[in-house]
Formats: sequence, C-alpha cells, structure tokens
Amino acid sequence: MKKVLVILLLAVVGFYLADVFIGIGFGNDHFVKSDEIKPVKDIYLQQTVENLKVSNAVTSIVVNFRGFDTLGEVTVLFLSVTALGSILYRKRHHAGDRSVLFSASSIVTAGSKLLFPPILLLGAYVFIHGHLSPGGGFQGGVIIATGFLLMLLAYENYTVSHNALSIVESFAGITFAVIGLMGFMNGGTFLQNFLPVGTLNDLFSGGIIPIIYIAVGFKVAAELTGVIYTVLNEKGDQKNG
Amino acid sequence: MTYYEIIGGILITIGSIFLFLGGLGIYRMPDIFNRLQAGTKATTLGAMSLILGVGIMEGTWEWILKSFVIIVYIAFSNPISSHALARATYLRGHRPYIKSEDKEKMDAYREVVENDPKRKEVEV
Amino acid sequence: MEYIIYLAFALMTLGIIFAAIRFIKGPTAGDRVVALDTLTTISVSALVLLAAIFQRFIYVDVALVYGVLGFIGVIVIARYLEGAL
Amino acid sequence: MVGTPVLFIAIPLLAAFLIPLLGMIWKESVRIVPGLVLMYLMVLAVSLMGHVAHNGPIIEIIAGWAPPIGINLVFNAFTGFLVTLIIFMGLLVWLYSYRFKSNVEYEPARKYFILLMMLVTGSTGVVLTGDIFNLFVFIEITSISAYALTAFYTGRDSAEASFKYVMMGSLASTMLLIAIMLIYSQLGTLNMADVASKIHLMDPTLKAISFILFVVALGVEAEIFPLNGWAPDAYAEAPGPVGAAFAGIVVKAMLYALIRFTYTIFDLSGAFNLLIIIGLLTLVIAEVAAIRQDKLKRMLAYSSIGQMGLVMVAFGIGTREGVFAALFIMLNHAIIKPLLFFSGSYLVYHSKKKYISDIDGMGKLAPFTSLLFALGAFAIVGLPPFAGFWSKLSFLVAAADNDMVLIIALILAVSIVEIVYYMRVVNRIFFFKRTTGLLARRPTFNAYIVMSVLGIIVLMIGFFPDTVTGYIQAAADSLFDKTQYIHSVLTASIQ
Amino acid sequence: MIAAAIYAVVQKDLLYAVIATGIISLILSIVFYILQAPDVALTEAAIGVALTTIVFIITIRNTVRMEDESDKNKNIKSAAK
Amino acid sequence: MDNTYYDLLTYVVYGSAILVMLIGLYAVLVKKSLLKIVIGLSIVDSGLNLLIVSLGYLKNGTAPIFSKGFFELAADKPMVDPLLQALVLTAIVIGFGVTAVALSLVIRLWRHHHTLYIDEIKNLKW
Amino acid sequence: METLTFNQKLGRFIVNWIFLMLVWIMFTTTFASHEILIGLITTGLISLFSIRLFTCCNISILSPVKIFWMIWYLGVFTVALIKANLDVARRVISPELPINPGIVKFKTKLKTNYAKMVLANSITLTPGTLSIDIVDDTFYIHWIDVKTTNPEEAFKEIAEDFEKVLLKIF
Repeated sequence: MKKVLVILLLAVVGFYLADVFIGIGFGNDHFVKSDEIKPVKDIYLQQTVENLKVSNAVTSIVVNFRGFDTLGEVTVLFLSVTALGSILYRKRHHAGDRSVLFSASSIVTAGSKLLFPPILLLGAYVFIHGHLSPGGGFQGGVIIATGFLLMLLAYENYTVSHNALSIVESFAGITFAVIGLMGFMNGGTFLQNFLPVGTLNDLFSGGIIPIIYIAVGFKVAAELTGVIYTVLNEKGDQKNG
Repeated sequence: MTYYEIIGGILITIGSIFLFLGGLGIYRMPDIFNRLQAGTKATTLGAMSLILGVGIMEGTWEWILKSFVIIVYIAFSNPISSHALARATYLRGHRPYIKSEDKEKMDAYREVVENDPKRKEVEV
Repeated sequence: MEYIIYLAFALMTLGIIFAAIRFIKGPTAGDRVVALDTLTTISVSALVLLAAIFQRFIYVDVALVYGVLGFIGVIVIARYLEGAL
Repeated sequence: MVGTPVLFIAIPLLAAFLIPLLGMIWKESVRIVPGLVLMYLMVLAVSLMGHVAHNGPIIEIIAGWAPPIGINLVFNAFTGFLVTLIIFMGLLVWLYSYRFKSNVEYEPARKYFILLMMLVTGSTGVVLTGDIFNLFVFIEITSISAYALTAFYTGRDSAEASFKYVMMGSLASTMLLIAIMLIYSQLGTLNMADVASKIHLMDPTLKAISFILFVVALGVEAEIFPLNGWAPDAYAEAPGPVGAAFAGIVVKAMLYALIRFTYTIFDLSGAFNLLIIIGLLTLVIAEVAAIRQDKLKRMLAYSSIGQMGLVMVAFGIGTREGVFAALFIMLNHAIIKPLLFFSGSYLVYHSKKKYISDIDGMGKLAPFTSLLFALGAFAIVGLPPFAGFWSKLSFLVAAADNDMVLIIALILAVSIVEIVYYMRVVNRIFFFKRTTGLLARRPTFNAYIVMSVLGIIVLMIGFFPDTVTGYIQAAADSLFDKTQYIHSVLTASIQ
Repeated sequence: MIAAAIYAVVQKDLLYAVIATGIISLILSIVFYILQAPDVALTEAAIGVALTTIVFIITIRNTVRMEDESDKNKNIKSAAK
Repeated sequence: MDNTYYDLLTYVVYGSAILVMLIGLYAVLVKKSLLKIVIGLSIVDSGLNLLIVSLGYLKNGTAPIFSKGFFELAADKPMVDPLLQALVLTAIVIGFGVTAVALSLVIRLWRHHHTLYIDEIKNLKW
Repeated sequence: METLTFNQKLGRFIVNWIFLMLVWIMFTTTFASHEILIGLITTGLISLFSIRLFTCCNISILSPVKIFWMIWYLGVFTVALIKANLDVARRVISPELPINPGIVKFKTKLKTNYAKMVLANSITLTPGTLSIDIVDDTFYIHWIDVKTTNPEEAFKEIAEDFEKVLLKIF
C-alpha cells in the first residue's frame, strides 16, 4: 500500500519536473530573450581567452571566477574526513588492525608495484595540466588516492603515515588560503591573480591557476587517502561474506 | 582516403568485432572461468586494435603516442584484474565446470586450497 | 569511413547488450564483475572512438583515466570476494 | 577598518587547516586556537559594524571580478547584525565546551573544535554571501559539520538522529540545487542582486516552482513544519553545547537565507501569506508537541521550533515593524535558548534517559543552575520584566497595526500553552520532592561564566531594551531597502 | 542506465546493488562525455569507479550483505554461491 | 541534424535523468535497509548531475576547451555552458562527501544495533 | 622489504626515472621545453618516492641486448595474442561450444616476481589459458581445452616460448 502511494506521489512530482525541464528545452539557448539578460557564461568564455589565457574554461571558472566555491568544496572534503574520523572513532584498545586474512597473489602485488608509479604520474599529469586539458586538481587527487588504494589492497602491511597525510593536507590547504590572501597585494582582492598570465596553451599560463590546482591536488589526494585508510581500518563486529 | 585511414579502418573493424565477441563470449560460456577467458582475451585485443586503429586513422603522432599509452595500460591491467577475479572466485568456493570424468585430476589447484590451513575457503 | 564507424558502434552496442544480460542473469557475484570488467573495456574503446568523431584530441584523457581506474574497481571487488579486504 | 568581510571565511579556514599541524606540536592548542580565531572575528565584526553604521554597506569582491561575474560578499547592517550574533554565540559555545568532558581524548577533541569552528564559519558564509550557488556550498559546509556534531557522542542514540538529519539534509540540498538551476536556466546569472533585478523577466510558473523548492529546501534546515522531523532527535541526542549551537547559529543562518529569498530576490505576491501560514502551522504544532514531551531536551527542541514559527509569522507580516519584531525575537531566542540548553544539560547531567521527572527538586541541589534555567524560562515565555516580553510586545504591535486579529488571538493562546509547560518544569525544579538518587553536577568554571553572561544579557535586554533596538532597527531598515542592496552590489568595484 | 538504476534498487543482494551503482556511474560518465563535458566525465569516472565502490564495499563488509535480514537462511545460502 | 531529432532527444535525456532521480527517491522512501537508502541517495545525486549537465548542452556544441588546434578545426561550433559544468564538479564532490558521512553513520548504527533494518531502530520511525 | 646499497638505489632510481619520463612524454605528447622541465621534476620526485616499490630491475636492463629481446618478446607475444583471439572467436561462435576445461599446474624457472607476473599476464592473454594462482614457482592455469594434465607437457604446451625469452631478459 505504501509503495503504491509513494509511486503515485513520485509520478506526480516527476511529471511536473519533466514538464518544467522539457519546457526549458534541450540543446537550445534557454535564457529568457531580453535586452537585459547577458548570460555570464558568455563573459566567462570571452574573459577566459582574452584575459586569463587559460585553455580550459571550466578550470578558469572553478579556480578563478568562482574560486571561492572551490575553497568551500575543498573544505567540504576536509570536513567529511574529519567527520568520518569523529564518527568512527573508538578508544585505542578497541581499534583493531586491518583484518587481512591473506595477502594477494604475487601477480597482483607485482602488478601493483609496476603500475603504482605510472598512476601517480597520471594523477600528477592531470593536475599539472588542469588548465590545458580536462581534469584538474580534484581529479588528479582522486587518481593519486586511487593509486594508494591499489597499494593498500595489494599489501596487507602497507601503511600510510597519518601524520604525513595530515601534514601534506595542512600544507596544501594553507597554500591555497595563503595564495588567496596574497591576492590582497597591490590593492587586489581575495584570490585575485597576481602573476603574469603567459600565453594561451602554454604550460606556464593562467597565473595562479596551476599553483592552486597543484595545492588542491595534493590536498584532495591526502584527504581521500585518509578516507580510504580510515574505512579500511574499520573492523566489523561480525564477519560475513 | 589516405593509407592511414584504410589501415585505421581495418583495425577499427577488427577491434569492434572482437569486442562484440567478448560480449558474446561472456554471455555464452558455461561458467565463470570460461567467461573470464573469453572476456579477457577478446576484449583486450579488441580494445587494443580499436584504439590503435583510431590513432592511426587520425594519423598524427600525438594521437598514436596517446593511444599507445592507453594500449600499454590495458595490456597490463586487464590480465591482472581477471587473474585477481579468477583467484577470488576459486577461493570463494566456486569450482570450475569440468566436462570430463576425471574431476580430481582435472582440477590441480584444489589440493593447494584444501591443504593450506591459511587458505581455507572463506567462511560465509 | 563513416560506415566503418557506424559498424563499430553497432558491434560495440551488441557487445554491451550481451554483457548487460550476463550482468543481470548472474548467477554469482563473480559473473557480474566479469560483466563490469568487459563493460569497462568496451567503454574505453568507445570513448576513444568518440574522441576521434568529435575531433577533439584532449578528450582522450578521459579514456586514459577510465582505463586506469576501471581495473582498480575490479580489484577492489575481487579482494572483497576473496574475503581478504 | 581592521579587515574586510572575506576574513570571516578565510581566517577560520586557514586555522582549520593549521590546527592539525599545531596539534602535533602542542596538544592544548587545538582547544585554544578556535577560541582565538572566534575572538578575532568578534573584534572584526564589531569594528565592521561600526564602519557600516557610518559609511554604508561593504561589498567585498572576490577574485577581482565585479559582481555579476564573480562572487561577492555583502556586509550591511542586516547581515552584520546576524554575523555578530552568530560569532558571539559561537564564542560562548566554545567557552562553554572548552573544558567539557575533560576526559575527552586528544583526537576527538581536535575534531570537535574543528567542526564547531566550521559550523560557525559555514553559517557566517551563508549570511554573508551574495551568490546563490555559493550559498549552497556554505549550507553544505554547515550541514556536514552539523551531522558530525550530532553524532559526536558514541554512547547514545545519536547516530540515528544524525542519519535522519543526513537523509533530510541531502534531499533538501537536491531540491536547492534544482531550484538554483531553474533560476540560472532562465536568467543566466547566479548573483543574488543580479537575479533580483531581473526576476520580473522570469517565466511566472518557473518562478513559483523555484520559490517553492527554495522554501521546502531551506525549511528542512530551518526546522519548519512539516519538514522538521530531524530536529527534536538531533537536539536531544547531540551534546549540550551543540544543541545550543543549532538553536543559536544554524537555524538563524538558514532562516536568513529563506528571508533573503523572500524579501530581496523573489517578488511574488503570495509569498508573505505563505510564510504566515507555514509559520502558524509550525508554531501551533510544535507547541502542542512540546507539551507532550517527557524528555527535557526534546521539549526544548520543540519549543525552539515553535519560536522559529513565530519568527516566520513575524516576517510574514511584511511591514517594517514586523521585520523589527522578527529580528528582536531572533535575537532573544538566540540568547535565551542556549541559556536553557546549557543549564538544562547540567540539570539532567547524571540522568541516563534525561526525563523531565529527573529534575524534581533540583533547586536545592544546584541553586545557581536552577535559577538560571528559571530565568531563561521566564524570559522565553515573555513574562514582563525579561527580554522575551519586549520582543513579543513588538510583535503584537506589528500584527495589530495590520489588523491581524486572528493571528494575535492565536499567538496569545499558544503563549499560554508555552507558559504551561515551562512553568511545569520550573515548578518541578523548585517545589517537588527529590525522588531519584541522582546527584547534581557542579558546572565547570567556564560554564558558570557563560551562563552568567547569558543571564546578564537577558536581564539587560529586559530592563534596558533600548540598548539593542537601535541596531535591530538599522538591520530591519537595511533588509527592507531592496533597491539599495541591488544598487550597491551591482555598482561595486575594486576599491 | 535506467535499467541499472532499477536493478540497483530492486536487487536484494546489496553487493550486486553496489556493482550496479558502479555501472550507473560508468554509463553516466559516457553520457557526460557525449554531452561534451569531459571534465565532468573525468570526475565522475574517477569518483564513481573506485572510490564510491570501496566505501560502499567496506560498509557491506562491516555490516551485512543482504537487504532482507529476516531471512537469515537465505542470506547464508545465496552468499555461498 | 534536424529539429525533430532534438525534440525527441529532449524527452529522452530529461526523461531519463528525472526517472533516475525518481528511482533513487523511491529507494529512499520505501526501502527498509539503511544501505539501500544510502544507495538511493547516491542515485538521486547521479540523476541530478545528469539533469544539470544536459541543461548546459548546446546543439552541435563542443567542450569549452580552447586547446591546440581548436581554432583551426572547430572554431565555428558553439561552446556548451562551462558554468554548469563547474557547478556539477562541485556538486559531485559534495555528494561524495555526504555519501561517505552517511555510510560511516551506517557503520556506527550497525555497531549499536547489529541490524540495518529500519523498523528495528526505533528512533528512525516518525 | 630488503635493504639496498646505494648503488642499487641509484640504479633503480635511474631506470625508474627513464621509464617514467617515457610515460610522461607519452602523456603530454609534446617536446616543449616547459613540459620536459616539469616532467623531469615530477618524474624525479615520484621515482625518489617509489624507490622501494619499483624494484623491477637494476640498470643492466638498459643494455641493448636486453632491449632487443624485449622487442622480440613483444613480437612473440603479439603472434600468440592474435592466435588466442582467433581461437576464442572459433569457440564462441561455434554452436556446440567445443570446450574441455580444467586446471593444470607446472613449474617455472623464473625467479623474480616481475618475470612471473609478465609470464602470467602473457599466459592469460594467450590461447585458451588463464592463470589462477602462483604458489612459489608453481603456476596453476585454467585451460579451456585440456590436452594433458602432466606438468611438463603442459609447460611445453603453454609457456615454453615465453619463458625462453623472459630468461634472457631478467
């Protein structure tokens, strides 16, 4: 009975939602036609090429135009790591080691050893080239964290130092915030670009964008590795398949 | 139409055929190990040749280098993952489908699993 | 040339459909993961082919990342099935 | 000027990233640094308030792009008032919990203080920001800290309350995002002032739908009926200071967002009536529910929801006096409810189930705490010499000016219900015989200070209401002046 | 993708549901790619494939695999497959 | 490509995105298992992201990346909306954070009650 | 993990660096000076970090003879791969599924883990075989069409070609 009611309710909600969005249209300019409306995306696209010299417009929005959002996003991740630690916290003597029955076969271990440095390199490539190609600090950080996940899976006694993680994380976060504050130099504003912008499609272009992305990459990598490590160390009360 | 495009087209065709065969293989085979056999081999070669074909079709060295690195990754990672999967399945207690009569002899791995106290089958 | 690409897409779609059927039919977790693995590999190829169609070289990066990470996803589940996580 | 509004966000973030490092060097610093940061922010807020009073609103531009392109922060009399309030409450909560459970180990303590600081920061960001999507990000920051703080104690049923909160919260954020997308898809901008100046161009149906989605989404966070399922549990299961922080900080920030959308951004005619109806429903149902509770903290939580309903009604009146009354109630609630939470959590400190009956006869065992609780109870129901009286009076005056007789009658009836259940508790504290053998817990030194400060403020507002009404009047004026807001944001440039 | 979503919701075995969410994010990232959003596709791929899976799987490891716990026998039987 | 094709696509894309959201919502509302609820939440997130990205798509559009060779090959194509993509990036990250927190709460609940069945955890009923 | 002398470390570092630099060039597909510079720094850092992990081989792997054998191995491998796929194709398409699966074992002479891994991967990708586990130096192979269960004969059938070449490399 409850199911039927819920399905009916959802059908109504879905119908209205679909009606609204189909009314907006797909693949067309959906903004209201008026002289007053100048969608900001056009300004973004124009400024990206002309003033910032960044190839990837998404990057320029994420890091420069709306860099404050990214600061918030990084904070959300930081908070969720903290929240995870605080929720899953147990007193020291309750906490167990990682419960590994036996190690992976030598093929997997050797393979992870071989693939681990290239995965790190791929992550580094993604966040260094964030302003030139798809990707950026966040994605690069995720890739690096996934590399660590591979090592943690393959070696039962592979450990990541918690202190090292939090040091990296803190330094990266501080770098981001300090770069933001350095924008106040020369009478600027928070997060304002203070470096020369270079030329389009060059590695050294976009002013502070690559630096911020590198900081974000390190931070995200450290945070997500922390998440993985925390949950991997979590030991269930009951073992089952 | 240049030679690049012809070679690339041929490679793409071959690759897509093998990808299709991979899908068909994992559909038709009787048990998980045979499915892995079909899935791994056919899709690996399929993906490799298709990606190389795309690289050659575009014909610039950037494309070829990039597709080459994807190929290398796939060639290394795909067998590892299927190996890990096969081992996991076996250790979980699935025995391969064996057609012939002599079941003991055809399953050489069983002795290892059953003799090793550490490697007891995972309790459910 | 276009026909070849259409053919490739049709074949890949068929492959995906068969893998999806295997995923739904099961019967064990392992079979489903095999289907996932196959789907990942086919998707990587499809992404590369799409990049060629869109004529954007940089799109290949996505396929690269996908190819690298898909394998880790499979290993995660495999290690779980081994009971060794 | 000692700084710019962006420091309200930047400094706590910097500190939050620094705290793990400092904690490795000196463990005590994880408790001290957040307090120092909050004190600094308090100084900043007060001095900026002074600046605003003379020179008009401050518009902070971020990343060097003028408002329709970049994100901006707005610090005017209204937001400044709320920011000061929030940071003051944050400071008090920090002081109160500085030594709470001194046996808490290093790791949880570090996390607790980081989360508390980020709760304050997120709320401040919600109030300050001038961008819709940025608002969403800050709401998420606030809610994630709130989830974690709710589940802070492992011993109780806190995880359930928190899970409930997570479910409601994430559905709310989904709706918020859809609403933001509807606005963007029509107007092509995310800046609040820019949206407000162009809102008349928007398709009316879409406008109504996105407004409703906003109200529902923010209603979840601001505990508005019928979306407040999470609130009583969260209040009851969270640590005492956190409950106070919810009442004093989070709800205020979310309500601000709702008010900002109703007053500044949307120009819908029916919105005020909607607010009144929702507010009345919330008020009546929450007060009726409160009288049926047998646990102290749940009762306080329902009372808090009821107060929020009152604030909504006051905003819904839609006149300057109504806004004044609403802000006055908000201020009073923000000060009195933490007092009740602080003293109440000491009264039931040793009780496992936290029933109201456990505090019978507490007045003899813990006279100071009981006295403060009674003070808070008298104040919040609106007995004449205390703070709550003036706010309720101004509210009734505002309602009477608009001939809302029915509402006045209803509010008075609900007030009687409120008086009944608060008096019941006070009666139990002072005049019942002790039935359980539970001992009273002596408040810590910090708690004494905090509670005394709150009590003094309550008395002060009660006897000299003129000390705060000036600020509230300025805040109400600045909320009402929509054109000036839009103008000042859109013409802002880098100083 | 719809099929995968329905499957993830209907399936009683939570492990299969998790694998299905993996497939959802796979298809989702291809759709993002076709909609010309490579950045988003990259993010979705990176997060959805490995990270979400591991977090979900560890939760399953720590708790229980079947959705319907009342039937403990069935739980054991189908996990043995 | 002609217009009817795009009209059809409108229905397909928005329809499937909304359908996915509704399926997730269904799981959240009806299912009894906590993990199923969390899975439902993550599915809702996926659908929402798809909805937002498809809102930003433009006919014959191309990605907003001015890479090498872009100006020779595809300069006449319109750019799809970069702002929406940036917003979706943020939304994905936040969604992941919330999912992680929810799952850790699930583990906590398991420690206390040894069940994920929603009816046996009393406070969750309302 | 074992302790290493400085020379070993240096050798590994250099091999690792060169290998990663090759990968980097493939990633960036450009020879612009900036990219090379950043690449050198990044790869150097990563290889310093992973000296203990990437223990495949020392500097001698860069000798021309070994590189020749590597390329030769690639050739052998490619041929086997294509044969394997034709084989799979035949089996999958034919209606009656001509399979006779089973698991066989054999011993290998290879010593290092890397060599074993490469051999196992090659076996997985070649006709009708799938490596299931390695215990010390015994391979357990799932064979889709078992011809013999004798370890030596199985070895000849499956892995001899590869191992000859691999012994020359590692």
